[in-house]
Amino acid sequence: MQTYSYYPGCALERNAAVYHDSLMAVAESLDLTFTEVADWNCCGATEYITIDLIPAYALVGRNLALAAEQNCNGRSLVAPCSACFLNLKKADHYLAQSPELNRKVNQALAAGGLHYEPGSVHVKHLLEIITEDVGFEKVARAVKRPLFGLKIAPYYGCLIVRPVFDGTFDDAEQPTSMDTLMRTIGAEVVDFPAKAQCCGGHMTQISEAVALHLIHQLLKNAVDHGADVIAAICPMCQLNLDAYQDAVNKHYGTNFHIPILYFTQLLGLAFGFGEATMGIGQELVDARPALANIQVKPLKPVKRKRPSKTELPMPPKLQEVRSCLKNE
Amino acid sequence: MNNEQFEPVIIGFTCNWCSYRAADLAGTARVKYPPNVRLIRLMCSGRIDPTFVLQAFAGGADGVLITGCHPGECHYLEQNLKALRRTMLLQRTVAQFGIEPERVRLVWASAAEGVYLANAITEMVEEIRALGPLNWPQVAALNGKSHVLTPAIASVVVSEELVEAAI
Amino acid sequence: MPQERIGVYVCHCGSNIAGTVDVEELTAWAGEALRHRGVVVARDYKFMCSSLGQDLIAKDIKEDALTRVVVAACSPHLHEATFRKACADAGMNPYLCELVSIREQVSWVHTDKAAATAKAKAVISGGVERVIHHAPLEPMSVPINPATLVVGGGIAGIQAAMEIADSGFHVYLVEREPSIGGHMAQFDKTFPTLDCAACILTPKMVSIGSHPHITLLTYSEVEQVDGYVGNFNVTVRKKASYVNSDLCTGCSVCEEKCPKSVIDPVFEAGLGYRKAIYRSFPQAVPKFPVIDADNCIYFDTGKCKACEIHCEAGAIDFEQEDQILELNVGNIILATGYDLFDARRETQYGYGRLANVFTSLEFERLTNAAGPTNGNIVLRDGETTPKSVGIIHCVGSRDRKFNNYCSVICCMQSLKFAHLVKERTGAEVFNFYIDMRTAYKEYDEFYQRVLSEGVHFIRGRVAEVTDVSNTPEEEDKLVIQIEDTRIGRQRRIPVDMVILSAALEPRHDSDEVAHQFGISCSVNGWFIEKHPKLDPVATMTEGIYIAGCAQGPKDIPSTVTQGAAAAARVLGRIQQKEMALEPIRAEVTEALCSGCRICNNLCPYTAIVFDEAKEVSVINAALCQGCGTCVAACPSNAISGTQFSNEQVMAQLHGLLMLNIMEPVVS
Amino acid sequence: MDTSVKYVRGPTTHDRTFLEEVIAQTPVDDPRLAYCVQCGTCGGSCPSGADMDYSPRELFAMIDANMREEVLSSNTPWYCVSCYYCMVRCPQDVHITDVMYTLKRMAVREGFSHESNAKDAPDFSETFIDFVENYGRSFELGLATLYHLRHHPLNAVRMATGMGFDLFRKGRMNLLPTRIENIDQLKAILAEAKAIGGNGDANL
Repeated sequence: MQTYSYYPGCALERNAAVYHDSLMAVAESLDLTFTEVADWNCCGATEYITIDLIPAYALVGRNLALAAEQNCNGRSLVAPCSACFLNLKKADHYLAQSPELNRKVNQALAAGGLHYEPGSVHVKHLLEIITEDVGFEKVARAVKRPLFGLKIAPYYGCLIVRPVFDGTFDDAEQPTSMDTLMRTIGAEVVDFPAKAQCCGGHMTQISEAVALHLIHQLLKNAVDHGADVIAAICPMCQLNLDAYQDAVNKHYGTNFHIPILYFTQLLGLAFGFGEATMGIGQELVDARPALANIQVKPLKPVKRKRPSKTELPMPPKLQEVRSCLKNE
Repeated sequence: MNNEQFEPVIIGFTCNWCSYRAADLAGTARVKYPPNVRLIRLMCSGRIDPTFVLQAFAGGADGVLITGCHPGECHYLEQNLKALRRTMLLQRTVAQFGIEPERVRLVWASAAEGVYLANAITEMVEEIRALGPLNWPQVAALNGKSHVLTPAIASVVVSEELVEAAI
Repeated sequence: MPQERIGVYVCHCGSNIAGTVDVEELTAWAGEALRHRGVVVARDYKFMCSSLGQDLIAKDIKEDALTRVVVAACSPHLHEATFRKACADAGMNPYLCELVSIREQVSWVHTDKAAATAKAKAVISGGVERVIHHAPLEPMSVPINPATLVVGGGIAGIQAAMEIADSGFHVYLVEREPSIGGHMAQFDKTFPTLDCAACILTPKMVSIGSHPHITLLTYSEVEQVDGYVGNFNVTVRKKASYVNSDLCTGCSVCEEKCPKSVIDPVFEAGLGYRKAIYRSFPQAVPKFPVIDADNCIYFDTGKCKACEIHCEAGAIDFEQEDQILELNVGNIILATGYDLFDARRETQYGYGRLANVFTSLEFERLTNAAGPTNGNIVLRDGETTPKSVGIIHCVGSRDRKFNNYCSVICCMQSLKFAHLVKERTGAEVFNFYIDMRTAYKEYDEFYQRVLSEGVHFIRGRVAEVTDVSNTPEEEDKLVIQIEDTRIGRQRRIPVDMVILSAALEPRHDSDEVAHQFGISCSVNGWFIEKHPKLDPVATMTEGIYIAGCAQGPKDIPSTVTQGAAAAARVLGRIQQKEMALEPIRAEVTEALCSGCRICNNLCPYTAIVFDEAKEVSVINAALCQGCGTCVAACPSNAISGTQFSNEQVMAQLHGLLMLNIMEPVVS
Repeated sequence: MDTSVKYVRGPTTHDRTFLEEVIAQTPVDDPRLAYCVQCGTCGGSCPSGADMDYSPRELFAMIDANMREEVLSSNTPWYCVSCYYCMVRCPQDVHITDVMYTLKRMAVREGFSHESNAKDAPDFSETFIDFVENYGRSFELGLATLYHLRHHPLNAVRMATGMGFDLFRKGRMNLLPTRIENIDQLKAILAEAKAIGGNGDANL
């Protein structure tokens, strides 16, 4: 049993409530305990920092201070929303790097009777906890109903893999941890080169044209590669791809109809929870037709066509090299 | 004494192959650092006799900087690791004399790390400045009126513990 | 101790020292405040290292009967030898001269004149105290073994070995791979003249293979290096090739018959195949193949032996074992070359994920007539000729995340690629560059030529190479996304093929190699030369020289130049027949030695042995390198280190702390 | 080990340049803006690069050229989506996203933010933080309604009838914002933070 402090973030209260419900169910199946940080506040998203610097860091600082104070020292703090995750992690990192910023932020916190020592809370994203702390083996053991035949495009977005502070847990351009996770629960993972591209963030509100362009690119890339469903790890990504799919279709004359589910919903289904429990149906693009593709038996692996005589060999993938190095 | 104006004297021991060349490089590259450090060139950090360090303190130095090649890069295979052990024990020993162990500092600097060495010197000068001047009453007591620690007295002070460190 | 007569000489070094240190005050002070310590003369001069400056010292030694000299000038690493020689010429033992640095350690690193002058006083004071304890010494002389070891059989090593062997001295050339030739043998054309690499390289390789003064040790690696300049002892492991070179005729039938084909990650840069028994390439020198035991079916299953069955000469020997060779050489040249940056690390360029992204080395093999496609420039399918090609400069170079330096050759190499693609396929070619660096003879002219051939040059660093398509034109293409910095606009350029001009990196094991040979690597991992401008092929370790890309990225002309330069330095040493070594050694005073043996195990060179009869430790002067660890460790003060004795260090410390000054100096 | 030289302002006789000001107001000691070599990796990587009036690279050159008004009236910072592609790819490790935030703050403070064609963006941020400051949590329905009523009344109608209605129907939108318990503590912290130097100058 591993225990984490839990920072849900505003979106998980309502818009992404299914993310919260499904991750809690999945956590239980994986022997994880998430204790919510009491009276947490908004992380400021990408908005507060554009108006005021010290208050923006103080806003995040209050959350870190509360997490540290509520007897969680040494425990990692898990954030399921990528924007919250980055804000918490970045504030901790920058406070540690800049004594001046740290002094000012702590002076502000002191006005509320709080103090935060940079480095005392280790911030992690939910995906990181499941793939690294729990591990694929344990996930595999929890699977009761593998998602055979379901073609998933794992969508990482930006803030979980970028920016890179003393190394992130996955590649900043072509991450693979969720790919492996989805394969672990029996699903088929489609090639999805756009997997870490931006969903447009708040641009839906500021310049819809820019946002629709980015959302279109993502939907098209997933559909081009034959995905049934896109797995998301961030409420903002889910909302943009789900709620603006209609607008994209109108704007580009396309007919996308691809559901966007949280990866925890897919994990939950594989762990044997019912569709209702996993909040299937809350998404605007209904996932049920796609989920009907789930097979009882694994699909027969597609035989890779024999390389032609003339074909030149490909370099080995970097991961393979890395694992070789580990074995040495 | 007003600490703002206190200018510490720091004796730095350098190895001929790495850190002395790093100091040369800092010069060639015109990197600036405070003039409070005075360097002594040895062939290897492994040459550092604990007595040198104690003598430096006895003679009025406020800090001693020991520098050598990075572990694994010693010109003489691994003598710098002996400097490491000696430094750690020296820090313990001086602490017993009531001297802040921060006054003995070990820095690895390769021949390419002029900037790094200069930064380390600057950092140490600031740290020693913050500590203030060295006050070592024990030596005064041992030596009577002289403020110079003779090697003979030093070796008594140094005790068996440092022999162990030297090995 | 009779009072010494000491001369102190303060150098202005033009304004280098005098600009920050009050040299007049310093000199006057040394003459006054240190008079009681024996200073009888103190002078300052514009350039002490000039012949006039040296004459000044010589004159004083003769006329004032000086017994010690302290020069306050630059680093001893620069001019210690100069001033020692000046003293020796004037009849003084050169080791009675001490050079203290008030340039690198004072004037260049400090700004406040008063503080700098005060520190310079302390530094001189330390030097004066120290020099009192100097002893007259004689340099140790060692004979120079005329044989030389060259490590690395690329063009740098080939050039160096050739120059030395042609002068009539013996060379051992050690190469890790089964053939010499190095990276140059993999290339097709060489810039800017576009002459064929094989045409100019293979004759040299053949000469190496047949040279009477060269022992060629391929498929071999240096395991251990002992000794010192003039007298190195080198242990080399010659890996088992399982082919008896006395019998093998190099007919290559074994290669044809071998049923096991594997990707060749070295010579073919992963783009082609070789057999389990192989020569790196047909013109390999030596001509004998080797069996790669890791991939050989016989070594795996105990069956096959196709090579043995078909070898008419009976040269296959599965029982062969590694051979350990002991070489005695006087000098060593390291020409170990470079590794290519692993382009998979720049994930956004898709190498390893996108089939038609190639590295520069892969492309060299692609264009090489003897390569996997017989020189046809085609896509990864081995058939399709690209209609458009993008060439990306600075991949892994000039990037703080990877290598913070310019790899020197990539711009010219990329221009060469552009020309070859254009010439052979007529494809549309785009070059993407941050800055165009074509600084060398005939290089910019080549750029002009490629410009005239209609190649597109887009200034900017490529953001990404992607297969995410937005438009029908981008379908099934590689899209190069970039800000064209000439117009400040983002562009997406669809192409069929992308070539990454990957950085040159230090060999992955350069740190271990440097350590093995007692030299150092720079922050970036290249071997450090003795002086970046004036001594680029020597190292801080006497007798060890470096050449080619092991010292830093460079093109073929510079590599050859360095190979020849290193050879010239070695030949100079050999001609001297013997050389003087610094007499920096440790000695045991037997009367003081308690026989505790603490020092015995401390010596990294096992130079200290215990004399059972006398019950004292004894130091072998020939093995001692003078690190001084034993001196510091001896609990009875029985070991003294020449030039770094306890007395000398203590005296310098005393001087540095100004404890020798009667009245405190207020600066 | 990083042995590179930190950006240290050399001896100068001139007043603080715009470049130095931007550097000083960006958190962490050295955002490395002075190291930009104009390679364009940022402009090439930017997902909204096509819609910016200047590429980030051009903006950095303009900062160095002291073109204060042009820089602060540019829409470029407001079109930054915080995807951090530029920052992980920049070969000089310039903290580009952070610099964009700094430019936004300066533009707001100096009244330039309504010059650009992204003039609504600051209002979106301000509407957002109004809720955060008063409730401690963000409030999607209120944010969207208020913001769109102010700027795009037509969108507000579309929100209410189309996608917004769908989200509401699915129970994915709150009618009322949640307020944290200790809102007074948060208010005190933010008030103090603003008093300290809400206008930036992390390094001053």
